[in-house]
This record gives sequence, structure tokens and C-alpha cells, in this order.
Amino acid sequence: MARAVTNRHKVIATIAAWLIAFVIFFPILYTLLTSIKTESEAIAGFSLIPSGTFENYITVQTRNGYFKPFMNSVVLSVGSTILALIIAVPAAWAMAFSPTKWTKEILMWMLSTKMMPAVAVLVPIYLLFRDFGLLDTRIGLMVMLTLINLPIVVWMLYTYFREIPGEILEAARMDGAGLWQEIVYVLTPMALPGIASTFLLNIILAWNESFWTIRLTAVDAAPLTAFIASFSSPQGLFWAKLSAASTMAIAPILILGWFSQKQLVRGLTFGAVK
Amino acid sequence: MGSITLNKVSKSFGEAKVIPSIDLEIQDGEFVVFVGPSGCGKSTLLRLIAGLEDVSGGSILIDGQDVTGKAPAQRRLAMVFQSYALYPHMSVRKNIAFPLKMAKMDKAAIDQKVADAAGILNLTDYLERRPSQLSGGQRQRVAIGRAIVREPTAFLFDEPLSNLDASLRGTMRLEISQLHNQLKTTMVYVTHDQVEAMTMADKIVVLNRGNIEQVGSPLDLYSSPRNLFVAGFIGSPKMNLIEGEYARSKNAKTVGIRPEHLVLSHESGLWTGKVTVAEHLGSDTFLHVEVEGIGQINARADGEFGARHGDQIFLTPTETKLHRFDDKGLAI
Amino acid sequence: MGSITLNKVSKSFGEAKVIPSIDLEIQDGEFVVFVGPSGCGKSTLLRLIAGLEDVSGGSILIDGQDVTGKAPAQRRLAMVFQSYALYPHMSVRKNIAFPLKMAKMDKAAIDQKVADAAGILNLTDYLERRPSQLSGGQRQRVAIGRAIVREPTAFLFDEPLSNLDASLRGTMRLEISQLHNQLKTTMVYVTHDQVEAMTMADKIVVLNRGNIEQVGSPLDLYSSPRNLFVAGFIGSPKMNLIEGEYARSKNAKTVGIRPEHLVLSHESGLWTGKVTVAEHLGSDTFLHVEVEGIGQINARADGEFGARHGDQIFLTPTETKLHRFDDKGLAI
Amino acid sequence: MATHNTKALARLMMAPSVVLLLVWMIVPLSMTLWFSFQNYNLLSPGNVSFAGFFNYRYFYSDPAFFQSIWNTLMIVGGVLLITVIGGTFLALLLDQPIFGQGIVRILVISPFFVMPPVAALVWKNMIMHPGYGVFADISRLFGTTPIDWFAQYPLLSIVIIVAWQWLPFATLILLTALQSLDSEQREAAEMDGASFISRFIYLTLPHLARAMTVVILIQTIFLLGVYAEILVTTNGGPGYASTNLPFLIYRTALLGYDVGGASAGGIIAIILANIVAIFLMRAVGKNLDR
Amino acid sequence: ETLTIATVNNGDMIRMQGLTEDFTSKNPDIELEWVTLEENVLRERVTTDIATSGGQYDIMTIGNYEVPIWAKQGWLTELADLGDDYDVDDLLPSIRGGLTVEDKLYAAPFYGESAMIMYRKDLFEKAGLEMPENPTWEFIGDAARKITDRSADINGICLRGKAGWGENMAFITALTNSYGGRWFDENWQPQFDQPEWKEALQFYVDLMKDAGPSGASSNGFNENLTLFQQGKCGMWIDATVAASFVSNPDDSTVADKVDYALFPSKEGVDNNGNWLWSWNLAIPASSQKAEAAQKFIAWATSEDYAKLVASKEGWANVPPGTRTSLYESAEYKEAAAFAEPTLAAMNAADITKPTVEPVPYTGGQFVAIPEFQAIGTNVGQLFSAVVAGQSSVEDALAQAQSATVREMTRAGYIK
Ligand SMILES: Nc1ncnc2c1ncn2[C@@H]1O[C@H](COP(=O)(O)OP(=O)(O)OP(=O)(O)O)[C@@H](O)[C@H]1O
Ligand SMILES: Nc1ncnc2c1ncn2[C@@H]1O[C@H](COP(=O)(O)OP(=O)(O)OP(=O)(O)O)[C@@H](O)[C@H]1O
Ligand SMILES: [Mg+2]
Ligand SMILES: [Mg+2]
Repeated sequence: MARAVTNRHKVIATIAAWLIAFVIFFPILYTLLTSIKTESEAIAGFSLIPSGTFENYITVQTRNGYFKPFMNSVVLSVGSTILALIIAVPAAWAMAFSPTKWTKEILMWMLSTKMMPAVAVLVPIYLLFRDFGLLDTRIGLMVMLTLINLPIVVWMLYTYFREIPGEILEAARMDGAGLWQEIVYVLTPMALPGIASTFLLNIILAWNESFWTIRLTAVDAAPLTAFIASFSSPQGLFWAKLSAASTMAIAPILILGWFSQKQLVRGLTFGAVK
Repeated sequence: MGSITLNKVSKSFGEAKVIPSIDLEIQDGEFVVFVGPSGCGKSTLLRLIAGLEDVSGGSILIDGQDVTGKAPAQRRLAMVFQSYALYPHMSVRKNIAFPLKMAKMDKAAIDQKVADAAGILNLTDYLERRPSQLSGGQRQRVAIGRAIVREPTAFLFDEPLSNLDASLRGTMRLEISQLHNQLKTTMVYVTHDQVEAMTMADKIVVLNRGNIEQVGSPLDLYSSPRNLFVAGFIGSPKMNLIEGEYARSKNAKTVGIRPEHLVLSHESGLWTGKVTVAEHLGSDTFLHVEVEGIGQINARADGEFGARHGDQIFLTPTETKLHRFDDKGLAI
Repeated sequence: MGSITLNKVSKSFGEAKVIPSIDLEIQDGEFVVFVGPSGCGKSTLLRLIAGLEDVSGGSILIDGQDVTGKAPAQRRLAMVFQSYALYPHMSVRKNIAFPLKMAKMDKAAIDQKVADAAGILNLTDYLERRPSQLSGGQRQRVAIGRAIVREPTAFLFDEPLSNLDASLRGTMRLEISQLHNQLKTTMVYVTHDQVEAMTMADKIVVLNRGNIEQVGSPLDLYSSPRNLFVAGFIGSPKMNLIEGEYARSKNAKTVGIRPEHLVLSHESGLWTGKVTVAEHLGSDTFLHVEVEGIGQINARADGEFGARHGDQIFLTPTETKLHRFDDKGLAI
Repeated sequence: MATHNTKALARLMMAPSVVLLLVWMIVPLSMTLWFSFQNYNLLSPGNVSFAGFFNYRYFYSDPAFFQSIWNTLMIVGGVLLITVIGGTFLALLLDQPIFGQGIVRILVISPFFVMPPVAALVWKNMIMHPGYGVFADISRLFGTTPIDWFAQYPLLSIVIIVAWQWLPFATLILLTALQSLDSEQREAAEMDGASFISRFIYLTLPHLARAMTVVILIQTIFLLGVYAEILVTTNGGPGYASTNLPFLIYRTALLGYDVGGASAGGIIAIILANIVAIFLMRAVGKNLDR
Repeated sequence: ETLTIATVNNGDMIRMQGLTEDFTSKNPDIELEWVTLEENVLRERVTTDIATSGGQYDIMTIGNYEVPIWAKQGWLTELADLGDDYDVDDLLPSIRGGLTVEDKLYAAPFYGESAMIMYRKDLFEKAGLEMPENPTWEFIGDAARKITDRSADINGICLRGKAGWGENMAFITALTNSYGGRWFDENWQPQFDQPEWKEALQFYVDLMKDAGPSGASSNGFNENLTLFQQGKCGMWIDATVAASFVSNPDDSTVADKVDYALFPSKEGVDNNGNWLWSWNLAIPASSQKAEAAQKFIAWATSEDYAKLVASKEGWANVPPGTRTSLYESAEYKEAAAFAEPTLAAMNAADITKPTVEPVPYTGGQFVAIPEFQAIGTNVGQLFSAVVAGQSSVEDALAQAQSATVREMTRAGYIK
């Protein structure tokens, strides 16, 4: 297949790809542009050339401090992801390397817990959180996010682990490695691309989770999803400010995603490849 | 220091009885090769010895100690896998050092041992490379290095050379033999390669459907196979097995004659046949001959023996090299 | 109907000139084997012929027609890949039928052709299976089946047997030879297996770093290698190459003698040596001997020749089988 | 690989996840189940009483009930259709050699990182708004009346927004799968005379089947729960045109504060989700086995 | 002591957040934490919290819809310690009435609003129309149609169409009130099958069709505000607070062309809709910091706060609609042309008797029962579908009737 690709082909593909990419990216781009327009520009109809004011960002920042929700988002998504990985790695190990006839069923059951409609259990969960004093605490929310994403994490890890030849683990076992050493020294480093991608995906999911993060927090633990909820329909259409707030809410994760896209793509197969 | 005893060892996977019951004695320092057709249970047997699978019955003794229930790590055995099973994320040095690290040996001692092993295996220049940067033969050597640093009581090899190409296989074969001469440690080696089995083994164990068909030295098995299965399995190209008239004339159900024990001639001989395929290797010529009244016979001639598809030739079996089998397939 | 001509064909990947310039003539109906060390450009050459890569220079003619710029499908060649490259989601029948379907042949004709091919290749019972349900040899046969239904002007094989185990390889080798006898279609075959090259080829092309070292029949190459490279490459075990005193006495820079052309004796001979390794295969014995004043020599004796590590033995090269090379490495 | 030791260990290692998820499932679920049999309105916590199956009958008889189930399935189906087909197309395109591949890929995957409420807000206010949206600007450019997306095509609008968010996910997975296609297979097909289209149909598509299964499975899990996008844009309307099951439950739970009714709805939704799940596993599950 | 305050993200509240330094400097021992959310999420959050005694907040911003309901549940702390200098009697009586249960004040109003007509003098002039003192719906309908000039992108009237009990239903309920209709009769029987509803809804739908902006079914307060500010509406009937936005020349292109009039009524029916809304500060019973919280509430709803805003941001930005004194202030009247009509509208509203015929409930553009949120939203959806052209008036009313009967039966009102 390494025949020279004609330049014409490449040019056509390039144009098509850039066009589509532009269309797909447009809403985000437009948000970005709108965020540096003035309010009246923002609703004055389509224009790609903003006046380049950063006033909206300043307004948003002075009105709702950005740093605290940002830190909460970071702590919550990273914390819950690490927690989920710690719980999921052993489980995935067991499923991949010591499968029983129930393994598939257990996996599917785990996934099915994700289908529980969050709204329906809001009141029970709220009561539980209240009773355990977890309302508006980072730890409570972290546990919540961990539980929500655990099935996906287990499944992803399981599919990666399955790709690892059992012989290598057996070799480690012959070499005198205990279970813990087997996981730490052999399994984890070998599955690193997969684990990295699981990590990233889970951070994205946790960062963007916007039901529980709003409902179970008030001040101390409120992340960026709650931050954005305070801009959504004020009196008047403050789209420029809304855009600025939106940009601030999605920028960190977007940048993380951009920088880590290779990792993400490499691992994001769910064992779907082959 | 390295004897292995299997007592009525059996193994089932669920319903399937892969190994009905095996008794086997491996002496200290011996090089034992398991051969047999694919799926006969060679790997399973090796893994039972290693402790990677639980036995379904019977017991395994190493140096007289019952290790049946013990974990692999506690058996002081080292294993070399077909796929090498190197740790891809570690350098050669770390790969070799891994078992020592697991044994919590101190740093200096580890370095010393790794250096020694690398010296023996000619890996000194590659210690900082990753496995992916090595050739197949080098990888195999690393796997062996990882095995030898532990100074195990015995080595287990599961088709260690089958992923290498022919010429490398030859080289590595020699290296492993030399290693055995050097270390004098017990080695148990699984292969389905005739040449490996014949050249490396002190003792060959022929397995068939989980049963031992014969145990003996390579030349024993070659010259006096106990039954038809061993006769057909050991030796390459395969022994010609002849039934019917000719066999009856020799007072046997089946008579076997190896291709190299047929005298070929363009002029005269006991049997007349037509060459169906002639393979000229230069050094040798392999002939597939359709012999009247006997059937398809393979024969080996030297490189200069001129014969082509369709030629008429004559064959005479060397009487002293005939193998005779009764109707149960046992050698008479 | 199946001749292939390469005119000054060259190929570079970026900076790397993999094939400097090759001229080659393949006759209609010939079985040509490309051999050479790994990375010498065998596959690249085959893929240039197939049209899977563009040539960097020169032209390729099939049946006298210039096909240099044509797409693979238009060259009427069929290729069998090392990995078989079967379509995993299609049954054997569909796999074989695929090229015909692409050629928009009608259903009945396709069925007929598939049945024929399956008959030839003994695949009739497996037509409804998926590739994953087949053994290696069967998969290889399916790949060949997919090639033959198209009735191509020539077949291209890229190490088609290297994923099979030794005994299957032997069987498939014979099958492909028989197929060639049957179809009489041109076949171009890449391998690095000595035995395959020697036994199957009408003509062997020895490649080294993208250059042709020698072209000729197998026995030609075996008996009169044009240079040191071919001498060392063709034949297994390898030819012994001797320099120094002895070579000078023969008026050459290097003298080559094949292991099978040494006469061995326990009593007397030209050279004296010590056996370092003796490999007993039953049918043959391969000896590695450290000869005084000459160096390491490999020799082959028959199966009964008793010799063990450390024995003193005598070797005499057969004068008529000596190969002499000058200081440019060319045969004298 | 399977000794008694490792097996026992394996059970142990599974335990934390299984127990946690079991607790996570059982505790809220049993509370929900319990509430579903209670008359419990959050605003009158004094009047809690046993309700029998009344809540179920009540939820079931909601005029929006059947439409909400239909809408739920339409959203799942519509988004899957767009993302799988669009994702395949995009993956094919991105697999070609193009200039600036890295940047294009970055642009294409970006929507995946946008949190659902933000995505919905942006689409609603700046893209689909009949007065100020970009779509409206475009249609005015062509002299046609702007479409009032959320009034005229509420469900479609939501499907578009959600599909926009999930398209990158599908594209990424399909692209990875595409790149794993054995090049020798592709070459073999080329030698066999298959055109680009034939290669796509007979080779690429079957090869992608497994990846598509994964895309469908994962997305279905998330799509069954779509509600933030609806809340922000159409609020389930006009009428019940864009009310799906989660939104109906939301309406019951957080507008009516009817905990009993919402719990009953939740139970119904769980049952429905599991039916879909079982159906899905049956239909595509075998694709997941090697 | 830290007070956690849940508040809605309206401009006035945001402004208050910016001015808290005045409070904290006077009360150095009190710190303030803000939870600012958009209206719907806020309502959801505080309701869940207060109903489950979650105890997340010390002060909640709630509407006059919630106050009586919650007070009856005993969820709110009575505001008895607002301080000596807090002038309770200065509060507008209609507002204060809505926050008082059994003579106890449970919430302090931060700002209040009624509804009125905002219209474009220039367009009226051009069409040769003059706004009467007390306009009728007939007049409004005619005028709207006359002013409409779609080619110039001018719609005769902008009205709420977006579904929601606080969105389109606020307007439609007020409209129906002024048509003599009511939500329920004395036996809590829904009245959608009565002619008043049919007439009002038909009028509304026809008017939107003939003279409303495109996409009206998704327009709420915000969208209409923007439309009006951009000069695309001849009239806009909505909350009185809008007046300060449309008359602000920074945002509005028509600031100098607006005038105001009383919410219309129907010929022969003496009812101007009775729209009354206030955002109020209240203290949940679960809060341990009631004392500090009252201090803050007193500060935020006092006359002094109005003066503070005036000094910092100008009189026009003072939160309106809560105190008589504000409307008596010359400076305010000077700065805000809409002061007079706003006060008139607020005084005209009577939420204790919102309808012509007797009803068992209080409320103006809403019905002050817990179930109204769900019912109102549901019915709002049905009506917005009519505006979107996806349903007919008859069908919508029938569906509204049966859905409401269903809800009311479940809630136990209908035996
Ligand atoms: N984990 C397992 N579960 C079930 N059956 C198994 C398992 N491992 C091996 N078997 C079966 O046991 C038999 C022996 O397998 P084993 O791998 O020992 O054969 P082998 O002699 O090593 O073959 P090969 O030469 O192909 O490696 C086979 O029939 C195989 O299918
Ligand atoms: N697509 C490619 N891009 C760059 N270099 C290549 C490419 N394909 C092959 N080469 C280089 O060309 C040389 C010849 O490769 P080729 O695959 O033809 O060797 P070969 O003789 O088939 O080897 P082997 O026996 O290992 O298959 C090698 O050095 C290889 O690295
Ligand atoms: Mg095996
Ligand atoms: Mg090659």
C-alpha cells in the first residue's frame, strides 16, 4: 500500500477533512469568539471578527471566583479517577486472567448499573448524603463519581488486560513475583497505554458530570459545572459572558484532551480492535 | 539437587481428561525432552511441573519433596516460554534482574549475577536495550538469562525455539546444549522438532494423548521404537510402514524401514518403483517412489543420485534395519 | 502467457536505495525462487512485480506488455501472503469466490470454479467454515485457492509456509510443487528456507542487498556457486570456508568444502581434529570439529558414525568437491 | 494460569468492585423501590403513606408516558445512526494522508470534551436560535425564513446536539479500529481486483463491526440517560415532543417533587434500560466475544 | 460565622454580591459564601435541601410562591429580629401580604415586580394610535396587528411562549385572570373546559400568530427583552423590572422611545391580571445561624441598601418594587421614568383575590399550592405546542384539563 499517493488525492482529502473539522469545531470556536465580543456584538448577528475584549472574562471572574470551582473540578476528577483505578485494576485483573463462566455476566451487570436514571435516585442519595454528612464535601462527591464511572473503568481495563499475554504474568510468577508485585511491576506498566487512556477518559467523564456535581454541592465542593449553572439564563441574553464562562469551564479539559489525544486515541479501543 | 518425580499425575480440564495418569522420573542433571503430536499434553505436563496449573490427581516431587500444592515461585524452577515472555517495558538488564529483585537480593549481588549471565549468553552489549530492539535469537537468550540467574533446581523450556528461523534455531540449539554441559542443571524441554529432540536430549519422553509411549535415549528410540507410534514419530523423514504380503513374509503385521536404510539403484534391486517426486537438496536427494505391490515409499539417496519424476528405479531394504510390529502395534 | 521481465528496476524508500538496479527474465511456466538474507529486498521485489509498490526506476513487462504504471488488479497476477491475508469474516467459499465476485462473474460459474479449486486443494469439506476454524495448513490452502481461481498469468508467493510447523511445511511444499506441475503457470516464490528453495525451484535467484548474486538451477548453485556469498548461502549445513595455508596450497584465497564432502574416519585422514559437538539424528550425525591449523569445521557422517564430545577424529576433503575463490570472492 | 491459589485470589480481587457496585446499586435501588410504594411528596413530608401500586399506575397513565418511551428510543437510535455512520465516514477520511492531520484530529475530537449543559447552551443560543443563531443567519443569507429548531423539530434538534457530542467518540474508536486493519488483507483484496467501494463493503465494514458494537454499547448506556440537553433547550416540549423517560422522571421528581411517582418512574426506566441492554447484548454481544 | 447564601443569578442579586463589603465591614464576624445558580436549578436545589433538612444554606432566595407554602410546613424561621431600624411598614402592602403567614413575616422582599405594557411611542404615533389609560385586550390586539411590519422586522407584540410555570404560564394565567377565568373553582375542579380559558388562549395564540415574532414558542423573558431592546417589538407585556433594562440606553436601542401602560383588561371585566412576583430572602428553619442571617437580610432589604446602590450604581439600578419610600423618593422618580407605572401596576395587583370569581387559592400569575410547579409546567408545555403550531387550542385545553384533574386527584384536592 505504500504506493505513492497522488497529490491530487491528498489535496482533496485535506480540503474535505478541514472543512468537516471546521464545521464540527465551529460551535466551540464560535463560543470562543463570542467570549471576546461585547454583549451587543454577540447578538448582532453572525460575525467571526470580534472586537477582542477580555472584559467578559474579568466580569465572570469578579462575579464568581474561577479558581475555587476549577480546583474542585481538578480534585474531583483526578481523585475519583485514581480511586476508581485502584478499585478496578484488581477486579479487571481477576476477570482477565482468572475468568469464570460468570465473568461476562458480571461485567454486563456492572455496566447496567450505569443505566440507573440519576434523577430517580436523587432523593434517596440526598438523604444518604445528608445522614453521612457528605453533602457539599469533596470526598462525598468523589465517591459518587467513582461509583458512577467504575463500571466503565473496569470494562476498559479488562479489555486491555486481556490483550496482555498470560505467559508474561506466568513468567513473573515463575520468577517469584507475588500477586502485588505481578500487578505493580508487570501488569500495570504493560497496560500503561490502556490505563492512561482509561485515566483520561474517566477524567473527562468526571469533569463533565453535571447532575450530581450540581445537586450535591453548595459552596465548598462545587466544581465548574456548578459554576456554569450560574450563568445559564440570567435576565437578558448575556451570551458573551456566558461564552466566557463556558470557555473557562471547558478550556482546561479541552487543553488536556488536545495534549493527550495521542494517548487517548491509542488506548481508546475498548478491545474493539482485532 | 534437581530430580523431578511424577507420581500418577493426572489432569483434566473440566470434562476433558488431558492426562490420564503419568509416572515419570527425571534424574538430577538430565536433559529430558518431551515430544509428541500437537495437543498431546506436553505443555500441560510442563505447566503441572511448574505449578502453573493444579494437578487433578497424583503428586509431584522435586528433590524428593512433595511440591504438589506449592505455588510456582516456591518450586525453585525456571521456565522459558515459547513467546519468550519478556517484560517489554524493562531493559534487558532489568528483565534478567527481575527474579533476583523479587527474591530481594541486594543491588550489588544482582548486578554481579546479571553481568555473569550476560557474559555467558553474549548479551553484555545489549543490556540497556528493550526487548523490542533485539532480534529473535537475542530475545530468546534474554529469556534464558532470566532463567539462569536464579540458579534454579531445574529449567523448563516450552518450545523455546519454535519462533526462530531455521538457521538461528540451529545456533540456539547448540547454545542451549552447551549451557547444559556447563551448568549441569536438570532441563525439561518441550518441542515438536525432531532435530531438537534427537540432538539435545539425554532422554526423550514420547507422549501421545497424555500417555507416555516410550522413554529412552534418542538413539534407543531411533533404533528400537517400542511401538508403531514411536516408530512413526521419531525420525525424519518418517519411517516407511509396510503392511500386507511383504510384512507377512517377515512374520509381522507391519514392517518398518527408514528412508535412509533403503539402497537405491538404477539397475537392480528387490523392489521396482516409479519416482513421483524427487527433491534435490544438493547434499541429499529425497525420493517419493510408488513401489509396485507395496505402495508409496520414501527414500533418501545422496546428492548425486540422479532421478527425476517418472524414472524407474530399484530399491532394496537393508535387512538388518527392518523393524517388525505385531498386530497390536508393538515391536517384535 | 506468463513471462515476466524486469528492466533495470530500482526502488528506494525515501533515502534508502533498497534495490539499486535489477534485470531479470522469468520464463513462462517457470518456478522461480528468490532467496537471500533477511532484509535483502526479496519481498520488495515481489511487491514491485505485483504492483503493490511503485518502481522508482526501470520497467516491468508481463508477457511483453509494459505494466509498470498499472494497478495490481490489472496485472492479472495472484499473490499468496505470508499471513495468508484471508478475509476473516467470510467463509472459505466466499474467500475463494471473492476475486471472481469482484470480476463480476456469474453465480453459477463462480460456484463451479470454487468447487474445482476446492477439489484440487482438498478443501471441499471445509467450504462453509471461517478461516479462524481452520488449521494453518488449511488456511494456506485457502489462500492458494483464492489465487488459483483467478487463473492468473503468474502466482506470487511471499514466504507462504513460514508460519507453519516443520512437518506441515514439508507437506505443503509438496502440494505447491504438484500444483505447479499441474497448472504449469509461472510462479515466483520468496523464501529463506534452504530446503524450499532447493526442492521447489526451477530457477533460484540469490539476492543480496538488492542485487542479484547468481541465477541458476538449484543444483547449479549447489555445485558451482559463483562467489563466496552464494557458496555460503546455499546448502545446509553451510559450506566450510577455509582460508590461510591450506587455501594457498590450492592456489586460492578461500577454499570451500561442504560438510557432506568430508570423509570421516577414526583412524586416519588429512586433518586431525577434536569433536566439540556431536549431534546424533539417527539418520545422520553432524559433527562440529575443531581441526588443528584450520579451525572450526562442520562435517556430516552417517547415523552410525560413533563420535562424542572430545573424541579425536580424522577428516579428508574430497578433492573433486572443493570450491576455490579468489581474493574478490569470485569462484575460480 | 489457573490454580486454586489464583482463583481464590481472583475472587478476592473482584470483591471491592463487586461489593461497592452492589451496594451502590442495592441501597438506592431498594430505597427507590420502597419510595415507589409510598405516597411521598417532598413538599408535604408529613403525609407519607403506603400507596401500593398506585405510583406505578399513576406514572404509567401519565399522558407523556408512551411518547417519552418512544422519544427515548428515538434519541438513542437517532444519535447512534448519526454517530456510527458519520463516525465511519470521518474515520475513513482521517485515515487518508492529509496535510495537518494532527490539527484536524484535534478539532474533530473537541466536542467530546464539552460538558453537556455547555454544549446545549451553545447550540441553543448561538447556533440554533431562530433569531440570533448561526443557522438563522445562514438561512437569511439564502433568503429563507429561519427555522425555529426547538419548536419545529425539537427531537431532531436534541438528537443533533447529542450526536455532535458523541461523534468524536465514535470517530476515535472507529479510526483506531480502521488503522488496525491488516495491510496484507487490504493488499490481497487489491490484488483480487476489489475497488475502493468493494474493499470498504467486504473488508473494512466487517472489520469495523466489533468496534461499532462497542460504540453502540457504550453510547447506548449514556444516551438512555440524556436529560441535561433537554432541560437546557426544549424543557421537554413543545407538548411532550421532546420528553424522554429521564426527563419525565425529572419533571415528576424535581418539578412535582413527587418522590413516589418519580421512584416508580425510575424503576420503570431501569426495567426498560435493562430490556434494551439485554436486547443489545443479544444482538451485538456475540460480536464482543473473540 | 459563615453564612451560605443561595441566590438566583439575576442582575440585582449579582450587584448585591458586589456590594457586600459594606455589610462585612460593619459585621466583621460574619463571612458570606455565595451559591449563585440559575432560577430553575436554584429552585430545585433549595427545595430538595429544605424538604430533606439538608442544612446546606443559611439564607435562601425564594419567590413569593414558595414563601407561604414553606412557612406553613414550618420550614422557615420567622423574621422577628430584623432590628429596630428596619421599617417593616414601609414594604409595599401587596408584597408584604404575600410573605406573611398568620401575621408573621417569613421572608423579606429583595425586589418585586408586577406586569405592565411596554410600548414604542414612535411606532404608535406612526400607526396613528394612542395608548389609553386602561387599555383593553381588544385594543392591544388591534394595535399589535397594525404595527406589525414583518418586512421591517417589526412585530406588533412580543409575549412569552416558552414553556414553564414561570414562563408562558405566568403570562397566560394573568391573561386568563383578566378574562375572568380561573384555574380552579372552589372545589379545586380545573376550569380549562370553561369558555374564559378558550377565549383567552385563542386570543393569545391568534395574536402571536398575527403579530408575534418568529420562534415565539421558545421565547421567554430574556429573548423578548433582547427583541425589544433591538427594536423588533411594538409592545411587550411582561414583568415591570424589564422597564429598567429597556430604558437603559447602554443596552437598548429604543431607550428613548418606550412608554408604559397598565396590564390590559377585558372590556367589562375589572381585572388587570394580578401579576405579582417578588424575590425574597428567607432563613430555613434548619439554619443554626438565624441571628446573623437576619442581620444580613435586614441589610440587604433595607432602605439604606437602596441608597447604597444608588450611590454606587445610580438610582436606576436600585432593586425596585419593595418599598413605598423608594417610590416617594424624588431622585428615584427622576432617574426612573418607569417608577410611576411600576408602582401603579404593583398596587393594582391583589394576590389574595386574583380572579373575578371566587377561588380557594391565593396567588396571581401562579397558584400558591405545592403542586402548581408540576401542573403549570405541564400545561405550559401543552400551550407552547399550540404556539409552535403543533397542537390546536381545543386539544391543548382538553389535555390540560385531564392532566390537571389527574394531578389534583392524586394530590388529594379532588375527592
Ligand atoms: N486451559 C485449558 N482449558 C481446556 N483445555 C485445555 C487447556 N489447556 C490445554 N487444553 C487441552 O489440553 C490438551 C493438551 O494441550 P497442550 O497445550 O498440553 O498440548 P501440547 O502438547 O502442548 O500441544 P502443542 O504442541 O500444540 O503445544 C489439548 O487438547 C488442549 O485443547
Ligand atoms: N515501506 C517501507 N519503508 C521503508 N523501508 C522499507 C519498507 N519496506 C521495506 N523496507 C526496507 O527495505 C529493505 C528490504 O525489505 P524487504 O521486506 O524486501 O526484505 P526481505 O528480503 O523480504 O526480508 P525478510 O526475509 O525479512 O522478509 C529492508 O531494509 C527494509 O527495512
Ligand atoms: Mg504446547
Ligand atoms: Mg519479506
